[in-house]
Amino acid sequence: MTHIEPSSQTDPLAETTPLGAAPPASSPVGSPTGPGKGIAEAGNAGSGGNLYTASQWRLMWWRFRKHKLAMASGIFILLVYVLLVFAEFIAPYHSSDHNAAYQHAPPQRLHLFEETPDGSRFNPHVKGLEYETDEETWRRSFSPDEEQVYPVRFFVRGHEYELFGLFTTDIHLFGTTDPEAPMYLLGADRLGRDVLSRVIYGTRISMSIGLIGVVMALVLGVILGGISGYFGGWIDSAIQRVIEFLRSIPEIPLWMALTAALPRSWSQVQVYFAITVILSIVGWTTLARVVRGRFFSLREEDFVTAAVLDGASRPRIIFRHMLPSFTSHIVAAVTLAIPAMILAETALSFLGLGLTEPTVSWGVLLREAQNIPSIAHTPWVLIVPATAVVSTVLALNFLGDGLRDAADPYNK
Amino acid sequence: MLRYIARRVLVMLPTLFLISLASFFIIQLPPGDFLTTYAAGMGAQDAIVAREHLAALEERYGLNQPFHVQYWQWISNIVCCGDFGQSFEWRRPVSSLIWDRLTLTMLLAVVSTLFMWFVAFLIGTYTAVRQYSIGDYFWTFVGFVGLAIPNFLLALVLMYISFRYFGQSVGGLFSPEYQNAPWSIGKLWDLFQHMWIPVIVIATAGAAGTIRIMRANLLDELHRPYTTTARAKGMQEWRLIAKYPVRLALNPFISTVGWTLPTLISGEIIVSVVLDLPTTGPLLLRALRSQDMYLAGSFILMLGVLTLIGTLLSDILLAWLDPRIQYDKVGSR
Amino acid sequence: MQAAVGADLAQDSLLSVRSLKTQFPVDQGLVKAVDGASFEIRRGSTLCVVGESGCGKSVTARSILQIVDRPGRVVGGEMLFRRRLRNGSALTGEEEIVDLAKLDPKGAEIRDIRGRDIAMIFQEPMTSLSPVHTIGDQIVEAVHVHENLSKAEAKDRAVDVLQRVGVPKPKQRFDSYPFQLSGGLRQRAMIAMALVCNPVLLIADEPTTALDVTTQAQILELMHELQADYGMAIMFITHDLGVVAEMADDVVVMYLGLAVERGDVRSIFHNPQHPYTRALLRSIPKLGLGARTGPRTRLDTIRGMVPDPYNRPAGCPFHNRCDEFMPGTCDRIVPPPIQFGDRREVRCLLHGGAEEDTR
Amino acid sequence: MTTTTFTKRWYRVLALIPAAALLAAACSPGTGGDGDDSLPPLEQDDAVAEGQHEAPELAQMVEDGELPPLEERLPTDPLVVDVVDRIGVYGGTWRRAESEVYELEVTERRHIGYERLFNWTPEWEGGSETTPNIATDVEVNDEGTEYTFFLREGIRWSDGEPFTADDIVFAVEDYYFHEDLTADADPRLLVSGGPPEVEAIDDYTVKFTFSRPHGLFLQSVAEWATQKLTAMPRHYMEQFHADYNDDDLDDLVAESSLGSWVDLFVDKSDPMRNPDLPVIYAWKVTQPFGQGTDVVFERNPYYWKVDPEGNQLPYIDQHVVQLVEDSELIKLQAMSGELDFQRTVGGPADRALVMENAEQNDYHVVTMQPDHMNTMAIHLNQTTPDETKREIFRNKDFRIGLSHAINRQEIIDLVFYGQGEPYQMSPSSELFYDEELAKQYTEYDVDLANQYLDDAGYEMDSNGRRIGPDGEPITITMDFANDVNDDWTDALELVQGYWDEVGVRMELNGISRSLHTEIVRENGEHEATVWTGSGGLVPFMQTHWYFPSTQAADFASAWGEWYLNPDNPKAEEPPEGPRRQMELYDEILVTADPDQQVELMRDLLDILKDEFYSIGISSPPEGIGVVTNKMHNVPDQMFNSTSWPTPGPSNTIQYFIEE
Repeated sequence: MTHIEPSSQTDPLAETTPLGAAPPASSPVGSPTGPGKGIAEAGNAGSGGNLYTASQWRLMWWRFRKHKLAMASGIFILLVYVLLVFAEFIAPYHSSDHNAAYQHAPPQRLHLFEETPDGSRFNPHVKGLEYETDEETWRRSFSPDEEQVYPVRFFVRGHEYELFGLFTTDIHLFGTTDPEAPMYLLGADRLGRDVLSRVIYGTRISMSIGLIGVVMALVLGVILGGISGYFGGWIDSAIQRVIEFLRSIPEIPLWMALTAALPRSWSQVQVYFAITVILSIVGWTTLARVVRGRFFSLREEDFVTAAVLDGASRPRIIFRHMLPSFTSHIVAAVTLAIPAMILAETALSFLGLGLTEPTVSWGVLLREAQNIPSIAHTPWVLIVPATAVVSTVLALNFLGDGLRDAADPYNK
Repeated sequence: MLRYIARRVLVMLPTLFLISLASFFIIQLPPGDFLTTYAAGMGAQDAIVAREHLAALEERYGLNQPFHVQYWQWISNIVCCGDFGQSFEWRRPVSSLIWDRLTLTMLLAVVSTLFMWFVAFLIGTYTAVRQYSIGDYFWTFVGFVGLAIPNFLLALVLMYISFRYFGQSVGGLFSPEYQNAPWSIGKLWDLFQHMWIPVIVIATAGAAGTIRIMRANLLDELHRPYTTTARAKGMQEWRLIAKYPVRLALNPFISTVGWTLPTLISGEIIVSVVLDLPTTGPLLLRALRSQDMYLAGSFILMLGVLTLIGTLLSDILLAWLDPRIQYDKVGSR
Repeated sequence: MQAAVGADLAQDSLLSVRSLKTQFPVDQGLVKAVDGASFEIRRGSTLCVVGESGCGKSVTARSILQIVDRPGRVVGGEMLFRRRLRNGSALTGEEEIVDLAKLDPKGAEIRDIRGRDIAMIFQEPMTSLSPVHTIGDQIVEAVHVHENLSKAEAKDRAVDVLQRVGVPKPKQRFDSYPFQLSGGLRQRAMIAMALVCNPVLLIADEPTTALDVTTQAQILELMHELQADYGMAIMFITHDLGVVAEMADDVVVMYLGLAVERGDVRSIFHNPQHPYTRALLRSIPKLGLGARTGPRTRLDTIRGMVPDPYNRPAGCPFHNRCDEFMPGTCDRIVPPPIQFGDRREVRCLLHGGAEEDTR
Repeated sequence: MTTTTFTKRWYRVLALIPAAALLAAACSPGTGGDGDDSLPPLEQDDAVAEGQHEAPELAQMVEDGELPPLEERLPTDPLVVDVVDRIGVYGGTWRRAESEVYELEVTERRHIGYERLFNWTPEWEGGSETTPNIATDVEVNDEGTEYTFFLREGIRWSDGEPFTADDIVFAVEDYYFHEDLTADADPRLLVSGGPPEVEAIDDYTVKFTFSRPHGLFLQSVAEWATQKLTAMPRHYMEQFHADYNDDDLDDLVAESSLGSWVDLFVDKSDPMRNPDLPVIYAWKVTQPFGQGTDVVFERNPYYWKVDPEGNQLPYIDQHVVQLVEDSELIKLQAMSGELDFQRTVGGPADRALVMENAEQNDYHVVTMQPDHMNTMAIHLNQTTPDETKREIFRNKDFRIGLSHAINRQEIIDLVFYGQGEPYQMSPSSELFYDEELAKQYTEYDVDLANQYLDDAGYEMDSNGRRIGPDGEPITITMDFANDVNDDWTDALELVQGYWDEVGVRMELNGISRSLHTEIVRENGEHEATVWTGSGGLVPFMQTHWYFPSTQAADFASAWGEWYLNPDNPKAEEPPEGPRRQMELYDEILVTADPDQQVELMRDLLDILKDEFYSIGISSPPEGIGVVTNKMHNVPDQMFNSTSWPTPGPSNTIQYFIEE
């Protein structure tokens, strides 16, 4: 591996070519006690500029910024989390608002201009919907009712909700001015519920299940992986056996058994947390391996040796000295683990395990839609949540990839 | 070498024991047992199973015995006589049920893996060599899309498309006329006609990960001095990349090849259910659902053993392919 | 692209590098790894390129073969090379002059030159050889790339070369993996690989740096012998002035991508003109170039260190470390090359050029 | 009830065989095919002479001497089966698919082997009409304690051995009531005051004697659970029976790697798994269940029924059932025209798609009339373990209030595609239909609901929640099986909303079918659950929704247990109303007179009206099945039922395939 070694002073024998791919990342610049190169040379360089004094995070940010796809993905993910937090406000309807008149209503077009006798004027609106039911097949077919015009506006009044459990309001980001009017911009499902609103509410479960699950996996993974990597020896092999054991059990049976074993008196919320725990039981092993690997390589580094020689205690070495030096890797690994969890949740739902209706998650929405009539007749109930899942998982993957590249361009 | 293998096998034994215990335990974890499922199946058609009948079956299947007795019965039969017991639901020996379906599972797994690797290696190599180019972004994107679409969704949609637009007979691996026919060229051709959907679905899910690893590995290797050496010899660029960096970038794959099979078998479950493939996956799922204890337990045990053996094989293979690695070091990897 | 150029090359000159510029456009800016280096290699002679780490020596060497790692590339200058013409694989005895700088780095023409007319050996024989291929395989490959030989013939040739570079039991070694060989043997294998196609120029990028002193001496000795045998020119890159003294006919001193001084080895050592050359010479133990005088003294070091490539000092790149820094001049004006005497050239404002351009 | 099947036409055919003619003459003309005399005799004579009355490959086998001629294989008076549309042709494969193992398992009962002493008629009038099948006639004594069946002579097992009264005696004595086998056999329907005495009076006469009258015995022999009564070939099964084989049974058991002779016996008597088992069914298994994904049945050359022209049935050569992994696949296969007759394809949601693809893929749709009486009945378990809940649920006003709170029309519109009408748990058969029972408390009226709930004594607090007797807001946990019926989740979600309006919270707990069985059916631990309500057409046989007759009476599991066995620790003595119902039903069981049975049943239903155990939603919409256009003689409409094992009684043997 060729890269610029700015500390040419330390080893005149090692000439390297200035490939210039990136500034140093492998040296733990940010580590406050790293007695080696980073700090010393930052002082020496004089004209060296901020490149050498920048913190690890800053360097990471710089490198991350140039990864355009990852940047865009990051923004997208942020937006999704905004949806999660303000779901009630952003969604025009509640996820369980149903309306018999609009069962399986197709997506309505949002018209920006209204044609009036005086010419067209700006008036965002949706048209009303009419339907006919086929006597024999019982299928409804909808057509827009050109006569009925329902203006669509920002900050309209709709159903009441409590935001963060703090205050009650009925203002919604957008909607029809007439609360009774239909507005199904992405169509309605079999109970006449707004698919858009359901997907927005679905972010609640789907996006947080990944996050919480990963956090739990992370805690387990970092502690056990750290112990394993730092101490090595029999502790390491014991933990490795546990990992080997857990990974030898196929995931699906494990999930099935664990979810089926959940006490049925548990509420959906409890089940939800239990499922995150279950997902993380499998998830932590991967993280533990990453952490362990990093520990193995870090153990040999000078600054750790220095800390040991300083007489620092072992936990202190692990958590103060070693961990911070690869937090960035962990961040990247975590970002890549979230989409796996989201997909796992949908898979669990597919198998009819885990969350079920009336809880609204993307997995539940997909499960509802994964039947032939949905694909053939009402594709929007499938396409909308599928797009949500796919784009989010994609974005998280790109984000994770970008973070990983930024964290350490030379390590997988 | 032999000593090394022997030692590895020895280390595997306690893990194996744990797996067997866990696989048996897992099936018993959910409330009820196979008879509940049986009663539920009858109940779903409004036929009410008599209490006495259930009691008799419980006695007969030994379901009223404590856990350790049941476990011992099961494991001792496996260890002593290779007898995995009877499936309650199918009322056939577990081993014959599993063997019946293993051939197609293996075939599917192997074809999917090869296809996945082929695609992933091509894309991985391309994206590494052309790092940060438009092509890199495009192919990476394509790879990730495969990862991001839930398997069951892709399978279902592909199946509907093939029904709607190709008029192909849906599901399964054979057309009805070949379903129970003996093997022939026609049957083989029929099989391959049916196999593309599952192969694509299974392969796309794994390809992204493989592409990513391949790309990262290759990026590492591309800048290694021996690449420059080869270039200085005047080799053509693509030949050089194929011979040196790609060859070395494959090593980490080989070390994980052993994981592939069990992963595919358990990853194939969902796809096979949707596409109705006569493979082991759906059998396992059914067994788990109906708490068909011996079938499910033996299955999980088998997958666990496969994983362990796979890891071992990987290590041996890696040692064989990469002369730098000494056998002693592999174990502590 | 017309690679062959007019005979603008001295008769004894094999390769003439003129104002070579190689740059790396990276995110943090443009790295000018080689910024106007000029030197010449004469047939059958040895040119040593010296300088501290990060001076662009290796990049210069790689630029000649157009194998600079991405994103770097040769952006300017000429590299006139006298190429032997062939009819098939047989030499015709005629020569033509090509400008290597103008060749497409991925083209067939430069590939044809690589390994056949100009070969290269590297610093780390361990990492520069593929760990998973036998050395035989790697040597034979060079033959196959350039010559149409059967497998057996190629193998014979390889074993022969291995023998000539002093690898004991070459037939068995042929099937060895690099990790099974000692460092010295590895470097010999590497040299064998370079020589297997009888190049006219061998570029050796610090071939002995990673070796212990005895092996180092053996390898240098071997290269001497081989140079005599094969009649090839050698471009020898090193930071070890001791090695220079032993190997060189001519010397180029590089600093920050610039050839600050060049000339024959004798005049460089005895009459260094550039402050940097002088500083370099001061910083080594006087091996054989003068008796150790008096009590043990500390070695001189050069003040400061090589600036990072993103922040090249304006004017003379060495001015901020130079003992003879002339404020207002050296930090403004890039010193032009100043010729004095046969093949002698220096770039220092002490020797003139300050008045020429103030820009 | 004493009907005999015979046709004059067949009489003429068999007149060629003197021995047969004698026996045939002994029987009186019955309910066979119509238009008996319309067929020119000459044609038939020719047909017989040329061996045209059997499948070509059987004729070939006869010619090759591998099989006795048709006359020797058929009974003296083969049962003549009416065809639905026209006389068929031989050949073809009937393909079907099932996604559940239990559905596949009952292929025997439903599709290939609905062969009882008496079968349900295709029309199933009154949910109780039967027709002679294996038996040609029955004599019942006045008390209803003695049943003498006269068996059709000359019926043969598929290995050519004759089927005799002895086989039935074997089935009863050595299977249903054998101490080791009885638990497997499930003889509930054969019991009345203990096991019956069974006696083979001669080869073709068998007599059942009960110590107490068995009022429903003739219906019982046509019912689901008595399949094995006519499916135990004594000559074959004896070798696996401990009472008959002392020699090598142990070896056989050891060889099979099964645990005991009981296991072996059960395994060997399974017509889905044992290809060697002789059967009297139209098809017998050739690729047993568990080998590969398909189960394959092929025609039984000894089958003993003929069409009105005297052609041996069945028409169809082969019956193939595929076990698929996902029910979606059945829909797709049906829509591709790959399933020749699939009795149910999807639910109401799939109807449009299935119908729209019919023309293009060359199939048509047949309708299935559900025999259950409700789309979804809500059962509040009056014997739930929680004392407070028990008190609330036993409050009839509370149940009425909740019933009025439900907007049934909206549920019907949204979930059931506007099909059906508000309906309580009430028999749908004409005989027992009671408008008041069916419609009481179905009106959607929130005020009325609130009034009833107020009357029940559970006032609303300031948050709009009704407070139970323990001072806590009332919350009902609904344990429902979410893998039985897709509609329930949706409907329950709506109900949840309606009940919220009147201050009663319902927690939805969707669980798997087996977990549901464990919690609800086996332990009665649930607070509330839902089910469809079988027995709408057969109130006599499926009673647990009318009164707590088994543990499956989800509205009061412990009372059901009590009726089955008062000593069961889970059992609880019910209050007067249900107890009276139990007495009435006990009386029905010992009543031989059908009219009196009906009267008693009506009394029982009157009490049901008063007790109002369960809250029904709506009458069920029809289902659809798919038939390819090359499959013929499938009725356009049939019942979808378990008692009437769809499509068995519609005579699957006369279906035929013609491209």
